[in-house]
Amino acid sequence: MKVSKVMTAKEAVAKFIDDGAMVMVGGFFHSISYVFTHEIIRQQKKGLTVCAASFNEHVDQLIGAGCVDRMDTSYVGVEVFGACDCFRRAVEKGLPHKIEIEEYTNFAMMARFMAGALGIPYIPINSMKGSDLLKYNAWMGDKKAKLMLDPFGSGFEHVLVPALQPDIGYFHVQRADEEGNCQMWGILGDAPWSVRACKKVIVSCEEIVTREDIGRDPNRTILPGYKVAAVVHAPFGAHPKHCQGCYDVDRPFISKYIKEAKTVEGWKAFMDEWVYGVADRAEYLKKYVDTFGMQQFLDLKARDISSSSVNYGF
Amino acid sequence: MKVSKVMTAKEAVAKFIDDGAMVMVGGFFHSISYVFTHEIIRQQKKGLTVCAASFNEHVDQLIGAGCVDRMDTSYVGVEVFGACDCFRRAVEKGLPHKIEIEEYTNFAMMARFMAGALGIPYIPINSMKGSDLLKYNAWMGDKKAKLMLDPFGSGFEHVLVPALQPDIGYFHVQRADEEGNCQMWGILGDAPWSVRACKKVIVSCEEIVTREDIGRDPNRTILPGYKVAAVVHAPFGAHPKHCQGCYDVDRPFISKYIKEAKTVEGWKAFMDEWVYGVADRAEYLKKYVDTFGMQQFLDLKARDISSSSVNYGF
Amino acid sequence: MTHKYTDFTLQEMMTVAASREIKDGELVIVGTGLPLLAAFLAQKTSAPNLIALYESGAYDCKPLATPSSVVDSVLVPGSAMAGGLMEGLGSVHAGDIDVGFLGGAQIDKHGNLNTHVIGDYHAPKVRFPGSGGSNDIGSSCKRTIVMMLHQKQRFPEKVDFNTTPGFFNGGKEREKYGFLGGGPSVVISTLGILRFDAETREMYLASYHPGVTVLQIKENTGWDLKIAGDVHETERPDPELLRILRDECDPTGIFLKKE
Amino acid sequence: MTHKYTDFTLQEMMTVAASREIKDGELVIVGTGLPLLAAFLAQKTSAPNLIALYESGAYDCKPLATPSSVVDSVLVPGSAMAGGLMEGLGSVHAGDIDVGFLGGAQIDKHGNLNTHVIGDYHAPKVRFPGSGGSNDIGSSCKRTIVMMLHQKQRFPEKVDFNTTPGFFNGGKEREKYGFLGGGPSVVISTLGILRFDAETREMYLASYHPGVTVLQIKENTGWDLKIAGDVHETERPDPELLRILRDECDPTGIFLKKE
Repeated sequence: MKVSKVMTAKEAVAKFIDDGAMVMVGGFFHSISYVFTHEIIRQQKKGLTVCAASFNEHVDQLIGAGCVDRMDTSYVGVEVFGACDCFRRAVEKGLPHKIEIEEYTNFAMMARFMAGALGIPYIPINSMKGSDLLKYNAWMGDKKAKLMLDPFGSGFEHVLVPALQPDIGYFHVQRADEEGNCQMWGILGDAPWSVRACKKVIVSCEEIVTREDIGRDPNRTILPGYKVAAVVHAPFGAHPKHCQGCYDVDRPFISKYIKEAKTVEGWKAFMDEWVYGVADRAEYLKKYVDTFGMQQFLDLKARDISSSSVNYGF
Repeated sequence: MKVSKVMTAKEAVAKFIDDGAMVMVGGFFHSISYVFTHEIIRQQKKGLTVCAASFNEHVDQLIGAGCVDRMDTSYVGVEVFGACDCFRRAVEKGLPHKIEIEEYTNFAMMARFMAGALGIPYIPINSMKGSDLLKYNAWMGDKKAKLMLDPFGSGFEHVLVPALQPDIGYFHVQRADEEGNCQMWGILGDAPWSVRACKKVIVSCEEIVTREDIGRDPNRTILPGYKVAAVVHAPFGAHPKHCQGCYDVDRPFISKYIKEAKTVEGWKAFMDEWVYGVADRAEYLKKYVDTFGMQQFLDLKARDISSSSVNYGF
Repeated sequence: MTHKYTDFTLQEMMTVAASREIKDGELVIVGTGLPLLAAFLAQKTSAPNLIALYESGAYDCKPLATPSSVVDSVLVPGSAMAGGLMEGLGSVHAGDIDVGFLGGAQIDKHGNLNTHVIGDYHAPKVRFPGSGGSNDIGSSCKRTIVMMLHQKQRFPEKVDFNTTPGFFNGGKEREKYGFLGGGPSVVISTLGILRFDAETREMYLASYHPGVTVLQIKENTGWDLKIAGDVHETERPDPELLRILRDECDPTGIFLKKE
Repeated sequence: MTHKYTDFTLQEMMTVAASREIKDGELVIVGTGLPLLAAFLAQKTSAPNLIALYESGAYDCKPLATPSSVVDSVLVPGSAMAGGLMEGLGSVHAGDIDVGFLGGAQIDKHGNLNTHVIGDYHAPKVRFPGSGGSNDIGSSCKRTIVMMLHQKQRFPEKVDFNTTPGFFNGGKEREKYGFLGGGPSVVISTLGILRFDAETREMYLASYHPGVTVLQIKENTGWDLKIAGDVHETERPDPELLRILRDECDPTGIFLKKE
């Protein structure tokens, strides 16, 4: 056994999320590490640049809490179900303060993460061409993207997007071992590229398993331990988002947030109740059960649809 | 059920491997589709450009048989175990005829496949810089690679390598369904990028399973059916290479080939016996058992080291 | 509750119209909401060999219930492949996908889409989510189907922000960019079906939905909308289609409002 | 067969010397043969926290038997990750890997390696396999350990083909390329251990293996090899190390010839 990286979310955020850091927030509309998101808010981290292929309402909470100065992304919304109103207030009214946004497309963000993960300096793509995404930039200036004529002679221009290597990333998986080997299944979303791109990653997981358990299905490993700085045990750590095989999305709870966040006061009340007012994830879950009842909590739990097994023998 | 793509290797090779085509040969020192390789030789395909990140002795058989005019790769050898002597004879003596070689590194080949798979026109890398790989080129001329100063201002040059989109690819997997959805586990080698880069792929597999079986573990799918033109049922189809969970490498048989291929006559004798002299894979396997005994054949079979199962429930 | 399969909402009309745009055997990248229902409907009726994939990486799904998002866990069991964005959007960027669905806050005369801002980019009146995968889908899918709420401010002559280019200023302008995708082939709005002139690439009205007039559509469009010579009422949904749509595609009414 | 753990072959000497070059906790990309045994030996002795990965995509493996290649199935069960080349070589190209192993047909005075041809590229006397992952490892691993058969024709002043650049013509020439990797740190040959001068980047002899003379090494080197002021005999393998190497790392003698 190598040195254990297991610690609490409080310790991991205190130790690895620095004010002013570029932070990759893993998960694509699912399996978001809400446990870290809420801890970052409670620890009042400041001046963060947050990046992700696409953001849902979790980043709205970070923006409302004043943690975010800059965003590097393609999307901030909740699909057809509503708007991120803290994001809108920040952009439209400068509340709680103005944020800068460097805007790409979803594929462009993924290409940038992939480049970062593989040590490729930039990637030429066909997306973004001719669009107003190329008209505007923020802190990156003319290093946001470059138009270049194909040196291989197709006669067309491509958009070169630069590699992205965030200082730190966080994400949530079904299981990890104490050395940080992370396994994930179901839809993979932005993984593995977004996490592999980060200099270091902190991970929350439904279950901490042994190194031997990891070795029983090594194709499920989405991130090797050497990239991981901290492993946090956090059952239901993605709630109200879903985590394949563990629990379903809690859409009523997300809708409740979206509705209450329509006003600053409503947002504050929600956050006081569910973030600032609880010490950690265990208290949050207890509060959930106290508020909505054990049955509603248990209803979230995934049914059993077990995968088949394969033979790894030699 | 969509239309079945199941056919024999004979049919698949006749239908989808055209003389003069650029053919991607999948597998990285393992899980090579020998069933297609031998069928291509029997059907005396001509003027092929073969590409792969790295090649083992299987390509040596294609070269010796005169199927190959051009190679686009980083490596032709058998690691520490011997040389590919047909390859050497072709390069050193022009036997059976001269071949052209476009040479890259392993990572460069993978980057080119990845680019091909993703519609990225070229990829800038740090490998190959300053090496003699940039001094020489074959049919691609100055489109083999371009040196370009980083437009994002690092001050360094990178090597731009062009996307590779072979006309057709072939590879071997543990299981596929009739629609061509392919599942693989163990070391993935050049997959998925090499196969995803191809315009079309023909696949041989240990087992044809139902579409429902595929759906019981969708994270194992390495290539979606839409890319696949033909599915061929070929148990032991990678022999003498190994296939995780099915059978181990047959190193004595590979050594036998390497030894016999040291002379043109030895090579011809081996090929007459094991390729030209058998009609198909079933005959090949029968011959193997007749020659080496059932016990040696059974000894290749993998022991059972079953994976754990995961829950895909929602 | 009894459903009348001869009455239908405009949402249902749009979904049925969109399903008709998909040919059997096509690869379709599907988003949340009506596009998802349109693809399901097509799969259950006219296009049984359609393959639906999602930008999240789920491919050829057989969901046991209506997915509420493109990453819904229900998409996974039974699907042919569960990958990530690089599998989903990678197939798009490679030009492999036949049809993509798009929508937005604004679409203009030449099919350019805006999902960014109303007003000035730096001081917007309203801020929307941004591109996400829209620009990728619009740039590289062989063709796109756009679904829009038909209101004058949503159909301006020129979008405030061109998130996902259609035909730019019309004519051959799109061609100079070398996109793998051909651009929007149809706009299915709450009022009618609009297509693009093959030469000028200007949007025109092809048909008006039952109960809607051409005048009403012109009044809700921000430029002098051209009308097809053979303009006609949009073909009404077959009652059997409506039944499948309501009872099989969205039985719990996630996307289709129940009366 | 009884092993004497005080006698050893030059292969064994090389393997032990290579294992000494790895620090505990390092990420090491391992190839077939002696490098694989060196990494195993280090892991079992001085570097228990070493993580070995393979360009094929296998990572942190706990093989139940000695793997005969970098894609041996035995590497998979119990490993922490089974990916592909993009996982293995991707980590290399990203600059994440501390140590890589290299070898070749020729190495020259400034550590440039040739795995391509002897003679003219277009009309070679002997053709070798090519780069494979060598150039990638040499370009981007933090440092590399080179293992070579020490013969005059294999140690020319200048390689016939520069497959994997070391320090080019010496001095600061490597630095102008912006590689993430620092180049070769040591050459472990069948005759001795050679390192590179920090200024000139010229290879010099640091130690000679037991039973080998400095003169013998000079005679088997294709240029006027410089000798370290403190040149000495290579530290002999500890008998316990030899036991572990023979009995635990390669018990069936896949790579180490048995007498």
